[in-house]
Amino acid sequence: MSTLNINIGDLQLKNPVMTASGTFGYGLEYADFVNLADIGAIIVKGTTLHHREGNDYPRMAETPSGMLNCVGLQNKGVDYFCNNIYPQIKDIDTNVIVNVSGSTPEDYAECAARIDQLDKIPAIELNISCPNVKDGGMAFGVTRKGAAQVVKAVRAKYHKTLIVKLSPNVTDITDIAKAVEDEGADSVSLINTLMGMAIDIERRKPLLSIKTGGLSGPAVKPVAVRMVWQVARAVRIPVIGLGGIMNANDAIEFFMAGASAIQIGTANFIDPTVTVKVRDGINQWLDSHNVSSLTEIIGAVD
Amino acid sequence: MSTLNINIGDLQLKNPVMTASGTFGYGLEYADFVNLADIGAIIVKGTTLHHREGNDYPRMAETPSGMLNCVGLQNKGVDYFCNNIYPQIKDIDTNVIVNVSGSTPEDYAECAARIDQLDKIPAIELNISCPNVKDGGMAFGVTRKGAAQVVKAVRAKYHKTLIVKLSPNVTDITDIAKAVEDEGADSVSLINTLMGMAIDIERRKPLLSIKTGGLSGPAVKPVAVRMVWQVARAVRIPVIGLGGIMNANDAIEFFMAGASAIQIGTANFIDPTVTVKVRDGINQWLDSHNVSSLTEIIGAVD
Amino acid sequence: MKKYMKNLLVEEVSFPHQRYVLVKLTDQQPLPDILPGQFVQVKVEGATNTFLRRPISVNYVDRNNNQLWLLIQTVGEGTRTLAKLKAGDYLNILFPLGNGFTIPHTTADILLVGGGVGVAPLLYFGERLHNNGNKPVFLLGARTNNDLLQIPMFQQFGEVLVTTEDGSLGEKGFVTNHSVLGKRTFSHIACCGPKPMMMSVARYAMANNIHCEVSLENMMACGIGACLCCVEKTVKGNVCVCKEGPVFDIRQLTWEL
Amino acid sequence: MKKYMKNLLVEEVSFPHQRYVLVKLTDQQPLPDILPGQFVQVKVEGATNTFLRRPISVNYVDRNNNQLWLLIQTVGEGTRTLAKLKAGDYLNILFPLGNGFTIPHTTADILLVGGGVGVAPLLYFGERLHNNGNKPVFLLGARTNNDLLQIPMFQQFGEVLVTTEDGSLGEKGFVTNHSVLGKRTFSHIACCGPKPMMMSVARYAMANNIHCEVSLENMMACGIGACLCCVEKTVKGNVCVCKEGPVFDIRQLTWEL
Repeated sequence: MSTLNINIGDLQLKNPVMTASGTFGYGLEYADFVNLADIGAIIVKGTTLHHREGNDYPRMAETPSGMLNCVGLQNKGVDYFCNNIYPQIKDIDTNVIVNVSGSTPEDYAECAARIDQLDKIPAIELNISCPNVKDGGMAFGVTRKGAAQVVKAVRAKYHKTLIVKLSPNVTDITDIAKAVEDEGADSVSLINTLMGMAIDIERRKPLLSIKTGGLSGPAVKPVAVRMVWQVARAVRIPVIGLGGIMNANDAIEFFMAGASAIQIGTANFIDPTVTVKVRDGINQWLDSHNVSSLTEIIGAVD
Repeated sequence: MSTLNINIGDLQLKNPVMTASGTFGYGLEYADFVNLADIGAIIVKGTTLHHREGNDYPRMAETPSGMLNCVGLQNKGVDYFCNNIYPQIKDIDTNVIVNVSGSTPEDYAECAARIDQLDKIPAIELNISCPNVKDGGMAFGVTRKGAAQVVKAVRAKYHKTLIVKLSPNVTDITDIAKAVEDEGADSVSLINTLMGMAIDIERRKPLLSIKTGGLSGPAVKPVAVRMVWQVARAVRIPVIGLGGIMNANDAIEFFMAGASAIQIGTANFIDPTVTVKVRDGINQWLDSHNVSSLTEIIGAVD
Repeated sequence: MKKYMKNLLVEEVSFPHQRYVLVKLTDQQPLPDILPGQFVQVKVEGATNTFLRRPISVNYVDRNNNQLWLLIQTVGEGTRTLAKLKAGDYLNILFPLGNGFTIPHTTADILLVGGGVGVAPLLYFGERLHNNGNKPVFLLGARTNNDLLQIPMFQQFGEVLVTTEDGSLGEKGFVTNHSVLGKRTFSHIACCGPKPMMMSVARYAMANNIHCEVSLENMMACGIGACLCCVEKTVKGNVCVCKEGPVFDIRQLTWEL
Repeated sequence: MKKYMKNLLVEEVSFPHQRYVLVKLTDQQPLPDILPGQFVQVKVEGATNTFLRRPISVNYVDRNNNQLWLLIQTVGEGTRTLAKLKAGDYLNILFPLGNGFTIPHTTADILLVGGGVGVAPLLYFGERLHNNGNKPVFLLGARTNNDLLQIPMFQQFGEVLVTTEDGSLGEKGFVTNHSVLGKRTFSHIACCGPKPMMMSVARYAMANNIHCEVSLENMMACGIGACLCCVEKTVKGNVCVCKEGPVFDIRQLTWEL
């Protein structure tokens, strides 16, 4: 039995399998299918300072080996989360991490500050790369300056583990990664979705209500692995890899590229038990290859 | 029978179906399967001023709904092309376009100048975005300045239709597109491949000899459609769309996004007759929708 | 209600119509409680371009044979691939999903209106009502006689009225033109079918102040309320059709009627 | 040689081994000329993660029955999907591709060395040599007795020598350990199998100055020399295995022997 536990900053994971924000609800939606305590960390849905209705329907389009979405950060706001959701999830016996979005460095920071008060939330993931809302931080996520600005504001108000989720829609993702590392981020997670579009040729209209959306699923895996590999070599903080992971072999590909942990997103829609299957599969792979600890294969590809 | 002919600068196409450089050889490789004269334009393999051996094997990896390649511009150089290849292809009864790559603005320009001398080559496509060679122009293709520099140098020496192939590995592709338009490009083609990576977890090594490669195929189609839509709204010159087109419906998606013509790449590997099938399929779609000319649906999605 | 992911055994596959396949699934254990109007998320194997599960409404639950019936319209690659299922295959499904229709009091006069594949969930609902002592009336619309499915089964559970666009069976026209709407008054309507049909039925119900529920078919990814892709605008804001629905009281919706 | 894309009819599917499927294809028209050592590119339908065609060497061409035989090792999703083919299905292939083995003069003493699925093309080559009046010797290596396929057919065309790693048939060990190499001298060797095996055979041929051809299996995309993905380093630089190969004279290669 190999050792699967790994630390991300002060965050201690019993295993490296996390759920990607926006694909696992608040965890509770999956409680009938998996034992939530078996998952290394549950990153719950994107939370903003104020209530957001999100974008109009349709918000989803299926694409070859993937899907586009433009949910647009629908959520009831951080206070509702603290008062109504947190009490329901705080006793889940694993790490519950909140994904935080915003429109200005100030509301990112204010939202983070309120979550800082919640004992049972050991970390947040800053979404500076949501492609689906005009003011969803994508603007911050694609420039060195913008990314640094948001992380600096949040770091000043947030004292636990700070993960920053990076956008792949940039020329040089290592440049953004270094900027957020310099501002005190404890970890970076990548990749967020690739901005894409699909058209209904019969209606001669985009399939998504806001025309473009974020591409996820196995289709993007090669781009994600490449970026994880680049970033892992550019920063000292741990990298969390995601993008099209469907099984344990995919996860191991990310570890070898340099990821210390991984997130599973779209795959949850096809198999709600995939998180636990991936955890078990990683274990079996490590055992069958006589690897005693996950850490031995992290960054195996130089 | 709808009208399929379309002009790209001075280039007159009998139909909007082109072959993507590097996927159709010099056309001759496909002569047993399709009547080359049925294709709107054949863009032959990347040509450089001097002979290039390309990268070591392995150069290819299959990915979900796509493939990675790192061929690396293997070719015998422009003089060999002019003396040995050109005589074999000059009488193909359609447009034969040469894809030109280089390492410096000067050798791009010199290579283009030599092809300018060839009567039966009405256009070139500048590849300022090859992700697979250290000096393959990717550096030029990802900055406004670099792209402008190459196009300026080539435009001074090349007098026929100049198409510039854009890299999707950028934060804002419209910025690059405008820069090349300003320097006198007659058209832009996009997208080139997305930079990706795949790992052989048993060997703990990348599947490609140079680690990273270019992702193509249906997996990238949503990204390609999005970028074509963005660029078509940002420039006045015609846009040529490519990226994962497998059939006529895919092609029509690109037209509606704003493409005046399309290129078929990876699909040629799965069906060497796909170019003609797509041409016929476009025709049937236009007829069955009572569209008398292709131009009526170009940019139908605003 | 607890949700399950199971590989159910395909016991029978039949083709009641060129565009429909009826798949009867079973399991070793007794099937769990399933409410009329609930749906399942089906995993499609061996389809090159089908990535996500496909939501399929529950057509019928045959407790005697421990069978779950899915009546599937073969519209795209995914559903065409499902039509290739053979007895003996296994189908992976998530179920039961969604809220289901409200079961009215046993004295309610209830009209069940269905069009196209939308008739599927009304069969199971009709049986439940029948068993509860209601006398449901089914009003089923189709293009032609030959597009009406499972009529004999519907007749076991209540009176069946039909409209066809070509008049080949029942009254000619659309369900909302059927004379019964002028002759009889109903206390409840449940409706499933193409959106234009549901909207005109909703309009009728509104005008006549009849409690009316419709079953929506918004595109879904997860099917369990996690991804927020299938939302419908309601008086409470955007809600997930897969979780808060698929059945909605029309007064909850923001349709312009 | 003209290349074709055709939907060939699957006439027979058999499983000579748990890891192999033998597919026999036919066509209305007589099959075109196909050279020993050439291959086909097979389109795989209904495999979720198989995007490209799969190159498969020609195992045998049965002119009497107008059949093309493919002996396929089921290693990945693509080939496992091909193993699901049934008689009556159609398989889309590009063929014939590549150069094929050199046909030596009729007095040549030729040894055909095969290992694993690499034995497949040697059957068709052996028949051709037999028909030309050569007396080919087959030297076939496998892990065990049970991994040796089509032996009776090989025996129709020449002498068959065998090595198995466990000694369950023929001589124990690898093909290059077989005693025949010490006893007899050959003028030509043709070899197909795992690269380590081909390299040691090439070493033997070099040392004994025997004309030797090997058939390479580099990963391919197009199969017709267009994409330049399957290149092998040769004395002439990088060349496409799918077009200049798959068969190479070892003196053309840059292997370190």
